[in-house]
Amino acid sequence: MAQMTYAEAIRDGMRVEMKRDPNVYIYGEDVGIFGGCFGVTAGLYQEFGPERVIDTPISETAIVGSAVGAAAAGLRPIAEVMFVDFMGVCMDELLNQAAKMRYMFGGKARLPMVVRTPCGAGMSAAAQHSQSLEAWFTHIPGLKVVMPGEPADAKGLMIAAIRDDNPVIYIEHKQLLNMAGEVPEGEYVVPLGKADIKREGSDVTIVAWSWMLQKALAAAEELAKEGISAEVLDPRTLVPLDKEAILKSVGKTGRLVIVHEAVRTSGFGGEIAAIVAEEGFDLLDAPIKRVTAPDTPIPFSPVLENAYLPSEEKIIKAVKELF
Amino acid sequence: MAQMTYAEAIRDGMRVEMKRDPNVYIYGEDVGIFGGCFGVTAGLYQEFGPERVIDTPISETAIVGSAVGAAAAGLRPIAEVMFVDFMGVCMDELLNQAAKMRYMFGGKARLPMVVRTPCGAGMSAAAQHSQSLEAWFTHIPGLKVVMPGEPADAKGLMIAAIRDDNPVIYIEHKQLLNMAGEVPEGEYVVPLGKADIKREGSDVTIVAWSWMLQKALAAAEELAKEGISAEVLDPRTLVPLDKEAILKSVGKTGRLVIVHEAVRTSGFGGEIAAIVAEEGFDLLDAPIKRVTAPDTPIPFSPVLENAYLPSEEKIIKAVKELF
Amino acid sequence: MELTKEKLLDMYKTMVRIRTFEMKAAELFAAGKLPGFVHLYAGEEAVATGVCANLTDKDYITSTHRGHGHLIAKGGKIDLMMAELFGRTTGYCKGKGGSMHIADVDLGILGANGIVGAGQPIATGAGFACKYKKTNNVAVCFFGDGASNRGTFHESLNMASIWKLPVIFVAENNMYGISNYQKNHMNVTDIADRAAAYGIPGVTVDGNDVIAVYEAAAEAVARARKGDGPSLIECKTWRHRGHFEGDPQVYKKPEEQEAWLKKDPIPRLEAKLIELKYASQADLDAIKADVQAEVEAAVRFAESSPLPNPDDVFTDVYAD
Amino acid sequence: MELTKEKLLDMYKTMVRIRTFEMKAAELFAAGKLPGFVHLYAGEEAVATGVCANLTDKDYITSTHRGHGHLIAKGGKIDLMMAELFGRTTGYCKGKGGSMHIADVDLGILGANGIVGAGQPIATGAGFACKYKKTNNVAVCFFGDGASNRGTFHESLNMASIWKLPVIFVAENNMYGISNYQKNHMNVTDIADRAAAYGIPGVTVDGNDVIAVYEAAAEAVARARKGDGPSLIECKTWRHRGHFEGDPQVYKKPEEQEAWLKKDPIPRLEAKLIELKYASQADLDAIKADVQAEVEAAVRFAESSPLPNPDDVFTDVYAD
Ligand SMILES: Cc1ncc(C[n+]2csc(CCOP(=O)(O)OP(=O)(O)O)c2C)c(N)n1
Ligand SMILES: Cc1ncc(C[n+]2csc(CCOP(=O)(O)OP(=O)(O)O)c2C)c(N)n1
Ligand SMILES: [Mg+2]
Ligand SMILES: [Mg+2]
Repeated sequence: MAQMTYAEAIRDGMRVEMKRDPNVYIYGEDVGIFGGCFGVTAGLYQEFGPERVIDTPISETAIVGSAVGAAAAGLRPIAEVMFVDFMGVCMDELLNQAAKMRYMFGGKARLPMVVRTPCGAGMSAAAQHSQSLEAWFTHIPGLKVVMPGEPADAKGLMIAAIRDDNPVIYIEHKQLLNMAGEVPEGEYVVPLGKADIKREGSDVTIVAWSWMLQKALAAAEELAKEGISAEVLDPRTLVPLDKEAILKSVGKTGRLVIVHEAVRTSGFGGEIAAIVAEEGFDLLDAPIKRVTAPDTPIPFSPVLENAYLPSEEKIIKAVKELF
Repeated sequence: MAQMTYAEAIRDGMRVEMKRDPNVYIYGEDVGIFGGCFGVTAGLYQEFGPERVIDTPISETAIVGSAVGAAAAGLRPIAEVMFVDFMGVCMDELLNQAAKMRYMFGGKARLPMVVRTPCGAGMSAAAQHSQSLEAWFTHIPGLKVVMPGEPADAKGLMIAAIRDDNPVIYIEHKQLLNMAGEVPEGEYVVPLGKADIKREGSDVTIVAWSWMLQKALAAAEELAKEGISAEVLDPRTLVPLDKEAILKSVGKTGRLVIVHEAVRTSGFGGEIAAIVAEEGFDLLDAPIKRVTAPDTPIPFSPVLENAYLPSEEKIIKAVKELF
Repeated sequence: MELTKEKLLDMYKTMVRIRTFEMKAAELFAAGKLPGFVHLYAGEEAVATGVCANLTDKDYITSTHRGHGHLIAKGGKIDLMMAELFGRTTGYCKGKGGSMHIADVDLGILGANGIVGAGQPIATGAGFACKYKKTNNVAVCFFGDGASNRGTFHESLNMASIWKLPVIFVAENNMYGISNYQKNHMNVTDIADRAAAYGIPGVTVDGNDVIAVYEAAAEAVARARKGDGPSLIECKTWRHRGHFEGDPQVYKKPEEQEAWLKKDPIPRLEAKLIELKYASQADLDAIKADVQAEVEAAVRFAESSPLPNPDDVFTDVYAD
Repeated sequence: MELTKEKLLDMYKTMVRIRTFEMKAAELFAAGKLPGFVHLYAGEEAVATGVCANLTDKDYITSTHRGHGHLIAKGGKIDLMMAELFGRTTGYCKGKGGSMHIADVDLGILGANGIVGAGQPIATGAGFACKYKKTNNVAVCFFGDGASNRGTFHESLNMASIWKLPVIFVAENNMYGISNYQKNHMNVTDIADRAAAYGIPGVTVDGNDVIAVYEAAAEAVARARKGDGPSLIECKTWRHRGHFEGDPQVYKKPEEQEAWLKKDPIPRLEAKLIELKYASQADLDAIKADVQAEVEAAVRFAESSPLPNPDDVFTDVYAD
């Protein structure tokens, strides 16, 4: 085990696969010498050279669209979109090409491609550089959606994403990039579609992912002091979703709070709530709560951004309302 | 009252407003002489001339992006995107420009614009011409989302959408275009944000919109024969959502089935289920059911498309499972 | 590749195969036998044929909503195509795709496409793969005049040009995007002029002259294989039929239609073949009869193939 | 509009105002006083100034992530701008937008923009509105060399050209999109050459020569007001600072930076003003001192303004 940051863990996952498979390459805006807008690809240009770590023009449509073509022709691209906020620019390529090609062709195409992109608020980057748009991708059958909440998962899920023969949207959180943790060395794989109980508990289940996992864990710590035992479950991948793990946990606790940073309406929390309200209705002792951002764009001023973001306090409050 | 089809009702709504306000104009691909891919704008070019009914190049990004600029500069554009499936092409313009401009500018912009677009399957148009993507738009604070399920609403909501000072996504269903009904003449306005009980009932609430409203009504008719009294509620606009009307109906019936044509995962049904599981938990006597398309792209062959689509039978089956 | 007698007769047969397939599809559609949208390539056969005659099975193409011609020219099997139009399990896509999504990845055909302009970045990516793997193969991207106004065009040509990718962009200028006349949707006469914006060669050819198309493509393909990067070829042509079957074509001037029908690429090649003494009228008639039989057989194959099982909806979403 | 002494001195003051504002922002950012990203316009002042000197309050502009210069040149108030950078309620956007989203719709400023290339269709739409309403106004779209590769560029220039919209597209070619050097992201030397793809005029000017910029813009604006449609003006320039504050600029060659610093547009205009005897060094120093005081006052205004109330998050989402 090595001590690594989340950013280093992502990089290590890419490095392991690039060494193993010459068909894996990275491209995106400023991923080369510059090392990526958040430094995640730093050093890879030097290690793998300009043929495998490639700076693109500002052309997200062509970046993702050409990844589709390259994958269909046998490569395993890792495309970077600098902020998840820019995904609207290449949404057609994800929606109508990457996700559907295999199905439309009657199962006769394979599209092993990863689109890496950072999400999230907390740095006063305002409305166009702080969003959490994972729900959109989960609404597109044919894509897989990965959102690691800590360093080891970041690495293991990256390797799994690269090895997967389907288009995978890999969403990393800006606020987690510098978070350090123990990360297994070498070919460490975390399978897509397996949730992880990050903290065991018996009174309430908190489902949270990405940065919110950390907030949920902090809230659980506080709640423990007040005698409420919260189980914190990280789905880690939203598609495929480990529904059984969620239902099992709710079966144990009888209460469910879902936390996400995305705006409330039509966020992925709604999907989880709906699954449990249908398939786990009899397990529930209380209403299902969602702790989310409000239905507003993301404001710039730190005071406002702070008010906007789900927080430890808001999670604690929601949990307590169930007792 | 006049007898009109849904397509004629949409057109009549646009015509009424174009006569009233010279700043309202229509543009999109083949909306002029051709009358629109589904004939919805037929005759308007002849009536209002080439300056107000304008054929654009195949440039959805510029169509919606320029609608934003034109609206900010004082016009009231009605832009047409030929299929909702193409919205990925102009998603950034909706997500980051249209929806956020007012907020980002501290409330100092007004963007009165309508983006009209047809959705839905049922004509073997396959995976890229049959989708229902409304959930995406509902996940973007700043947009309003309108989905009429019958002719009179189609007209009244169109007039309301044009008069609204916010960007409105107006989604019309291809399978409803030829449906006829009574439609009030002149300036008939259906306010955005008000649900309508399309059929009263006491045993179960079925929430359905767009084409699925018609399927739900047919299912309710059948269910009545079997002694189950279903209330059918059409939210008509998903944003703003008339949450109170839904909770009130569930309060009466104690059971909820949500029907939508979009794929299940992260469809808007999840949002409604989550609201009720949180705010109406105590009203529920049974699990919340969703009847939706499965999580697959839309297949071409009629046999498959038929299996894919939610149907009267599937709704009836879901309702019965609650008793 | 030289244009031998054999090659030219081959190209003729391909063009006839496309035309025959398309007219059969029109007939079947009118008879209510084909579900969904059908966009026909009749009249534009020389473009796909002239270009694809320069390609091998290892080269890639991306096609459009008007894809039958590209598929046939690249070697696609018409029985599997026809079965797909009928929505049968034996079709190229097992009935899941239909006319707008037929593909044959083994033949390098990365699919017809229902999204105008979507093939442009896909072909760019396939060209990238050829260069990355140093295979010496190329990717050809077919698209219309209308598609030349999409952002994908710009981003793709720029990307292909800076990385010198082996991509040939073929603009099929049939003068209309649905009802929108070219002079109303762009302010240049020749789409080829747009190549200069990317520092790549751009040529305009008579798209109804299969030999002219072949030669322009030969040059562009050779250039691409040598590592000299992409080209843009504009082929001026005309669709004989409506945008889709059922289109009343109110927007087309009858005299224009008539003038273009006279420039039909097939009789034109026939005249040439006879002039070159590569074939007699009887030879050509024999080819037509052959092809007609092939197409009829394809229809029989399709019609006698099983429909999908409703449960097939759920398969083929993900690779495992 | 003639370039009178008064006008030229005005332009000088604008350029100094931009520079002073930007250097103050750099200082404040380094001191940890400004949250978020800050992209500075220092070095490129001649572009915004030369162009906007041709506009009235009724004309529109769209700006970019590097927007302060455009806003100031179009008449934006620096105290409201500074308060926005500080995230205060008195800021242009009440603290909701920040550096990347400052706007003043009343002055025709349709916003800085965090999405590269997004301003291109917005300006096209504003130009459309001017034409539709027959107001004789124009819309100017500022964007970078990097943004010239986005699909929005292509779609917007095409749309503006077919409809002869009064839009002036101003490419600010500072040779880099973040770390990506222009020759690596496009295969043409002059972005202006891309105008030919739309059948509109394209010119390249020295973007550090405010008079050259002014004259090119004057011609394009006159053309647009006359109803003759859009133009593309490329201004070659250089950003003195990193892409954003904090960028170590590993990708820039020091000698290139040094050479460009010598072409600083402000001393260049000063020399010209003195040569023309429009001003003495003392006059210029007085202007600088004036502006310095303005900027200091703006900082005081900002710093003494109230922070937003947390509940303000919920307002301004919809107009009622
Ligand atoms: C992105 C997108 N916009 C619009 C359409 C609808 N559409 C289908 S074909 C077509 C016209 C295409 O014109 P062109 O590129 O010239 O090809 P042609 O049909 O003439 O072969 C349009 C507008 C689409 N399928 N995709
Ligand atoms: C669609 C989109 N892609 C990428 C970015 C990230 N980004 C912000 S500024 C920038 C570089 C822009 O370069 P250029 O257009 O030359 O403008 P400059 O910064 O040089 O003024 C990039 C890539 C973005 N904001 N939007
Ligand atoms: Mg065409
Ligand atoms: Mg630049």
